[in-house]
Amino acid sequence: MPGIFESLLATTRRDLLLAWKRPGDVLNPLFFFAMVCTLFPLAVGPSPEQLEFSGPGVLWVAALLATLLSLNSLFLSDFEDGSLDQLLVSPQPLPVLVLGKTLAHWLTAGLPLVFVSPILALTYNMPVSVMGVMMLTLLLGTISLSLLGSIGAALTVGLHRGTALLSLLILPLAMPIMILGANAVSLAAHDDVYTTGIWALGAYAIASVSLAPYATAAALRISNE
Amino acid sequence: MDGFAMGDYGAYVWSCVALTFVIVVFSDWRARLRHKRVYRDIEVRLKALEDRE
Amino acid sequence: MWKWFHQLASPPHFYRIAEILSPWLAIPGLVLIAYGLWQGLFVVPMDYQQGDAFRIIYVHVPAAYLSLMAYMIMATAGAVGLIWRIKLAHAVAAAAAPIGAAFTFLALATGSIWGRPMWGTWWEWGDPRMMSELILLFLYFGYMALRGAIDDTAKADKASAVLALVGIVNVVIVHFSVEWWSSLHQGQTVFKKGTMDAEMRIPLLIMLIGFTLLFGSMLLRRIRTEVLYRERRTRWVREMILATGDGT
Amino acid sequence: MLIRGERCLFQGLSFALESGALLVLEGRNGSGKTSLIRAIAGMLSLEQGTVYWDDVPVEKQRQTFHGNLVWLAHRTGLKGDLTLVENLGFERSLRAHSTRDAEDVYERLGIARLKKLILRSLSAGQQRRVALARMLLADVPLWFMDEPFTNLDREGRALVLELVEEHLGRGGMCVMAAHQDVEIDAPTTRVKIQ
Repeated sequence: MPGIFESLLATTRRDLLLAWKRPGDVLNPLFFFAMVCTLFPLAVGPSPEQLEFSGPGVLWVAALLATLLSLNSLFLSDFEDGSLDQLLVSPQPLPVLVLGKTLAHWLTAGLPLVFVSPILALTYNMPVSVMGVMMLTLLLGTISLSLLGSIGAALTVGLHRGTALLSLLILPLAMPIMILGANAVSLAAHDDVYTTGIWALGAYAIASVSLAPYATAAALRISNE
Repeated sequence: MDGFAMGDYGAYVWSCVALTFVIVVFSDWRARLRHKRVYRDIEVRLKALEDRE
Repeated sequence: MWKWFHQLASPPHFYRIAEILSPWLAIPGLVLIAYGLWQGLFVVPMDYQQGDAFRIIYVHVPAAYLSLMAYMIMATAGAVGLIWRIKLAHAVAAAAAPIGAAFTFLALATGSIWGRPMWGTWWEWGDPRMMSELILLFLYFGYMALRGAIDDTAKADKASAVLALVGIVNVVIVHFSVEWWSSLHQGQTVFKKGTMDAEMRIPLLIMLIGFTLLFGSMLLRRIRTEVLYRERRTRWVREMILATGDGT
Repeated sequence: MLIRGERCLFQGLSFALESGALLVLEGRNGSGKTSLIRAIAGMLSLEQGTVYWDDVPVEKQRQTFHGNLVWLAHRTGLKGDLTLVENLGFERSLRAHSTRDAEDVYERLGIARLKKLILRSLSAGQQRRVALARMLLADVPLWFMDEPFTNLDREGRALVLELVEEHLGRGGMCVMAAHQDVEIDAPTTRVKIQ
């Protein structure tokens, strides 16, 4: 029988292939991300100082919302076409398959945000040195967001009011990630010590990689009953 | 009556106490209401079942 | 011991015991609260820094403490229900949520009223405890919304237990991250812990015990309702209701 | 005992399945066949009672148990955006596969020409044949089939019966939920569900 690692990669590969065939699902959250970042200067005015000051926060909030937007579909199509049943009766450990799916989600939803963010940060007058910190926080933060979000997506899969409920469940849980990320960037922008935030985000990411898949797997079994 | 006024802070303190009272009573009232409703629903269903038999 | 526990966990037993126990918690609780309130509001001398406004802590602290305790009970009961499949535990979790949310709201409201004369604003974003409490309130809302969205009770029980457990890990992280965050932005004086005179502390302790007892009684009442609803198709409920006729 | 929502669906059911035998759960639509078959496969938890595999409770050895079964249901569990080969390839990386030649299986099921097409472009009947191919290519003794005849023409139905008969002949087992009569030349247990 195929090993654990092989099944993890196979799950990721399948979801990446699916994303490749439906590029809209990947691009929509990105457009949303850019749109939110556009809305903010329109709402509070184009003053460069103010934008420079609030840039890290706006980018982080936008990234959080964009990730949230993409989470709803994480298990939805699997639930609808019966693939979820197949995963649940698979001889491979469910947390591993879940991790594979979440990895694919991160690669298609989280990682693109990290790469698009410098362009938007540029419009907010962010110095290049700070951009590196921002990308690092987003890199670590989106890993945790994808994993944490997978729990919420698993709990709400198959419910009628799923989308709104998912946000309600995930946002309070995701708040620490945003606090750590956005404030580390702000500190970097003020030439302050920002490493605490980075370490904490890294610890959060490691903890969620090792714990979240179990919670998600349990939630999936419950939701699909 | 100075004890009630508490300097300038009486309004703040007493509104907190009142709020506590209101919330506890409201919560308990809701709980009682729900209990009654659940009880009555079961009763009605059982009575209907009996009549049919 | 184990046998006794098992008997208590059986719904009909619990239903009857809770009915007897509930007033025995409520009455001493209310007496203690009345005494503590009288002590705290009239007898204890005022704080030299905060003046009489500090008297708000006699309702604020018990509310904040119960908001956390209710969450702990909710999550623990959920875990017990998931692991040992004890149905009563899920009823406890379901009953604890609305009370916890009510006390969380109360803690926020009284904290905010305290903040008005102390900080000059109704809401201080920089205070870590108020932020944690606010996020706790959102967690309660999410929990209750998830329960409400799932029609099948057994499924709702299990799903919300998972959520509560994930949430409890998060409550700790929220606390630390918010503390770190507010240390970056601190300008105003935050709710100072300071040392409290025994004179002030004893009425607070009395209030805490009183509120805990009251909370216990409120919880029991809600658990009874949950048990009754969940067991509505069983024989003991049928016999009980047909025997007593009307009334609650 | 299995409680689903408001209703208690089953109580006091008991049955055993031996190598080479068929278990048919019969009942009208909405009688709870699907719930029961899902419970046996370990996707629904039983209020009371246990499912055993090799005399060991299933919940104690979930992965072993699942390594011994395949699941075919109304929803095929195949991805409409992927081709036949991609879909079945994913399945191969999750569980042990049989020594059968994939090409022969496609040929037999009449889907060999459709290999390169994405599933969305196939008819419902053809998609079910792909799901059957997945079943044949998995090397497992226990087949779970929930309403295997839906969306199939007369020829397809005969094919399913033939495949099941063959599988049982080789010492396999099959649990089937169906609302029509199933006649197969093998030891058959029928459980009627009201």
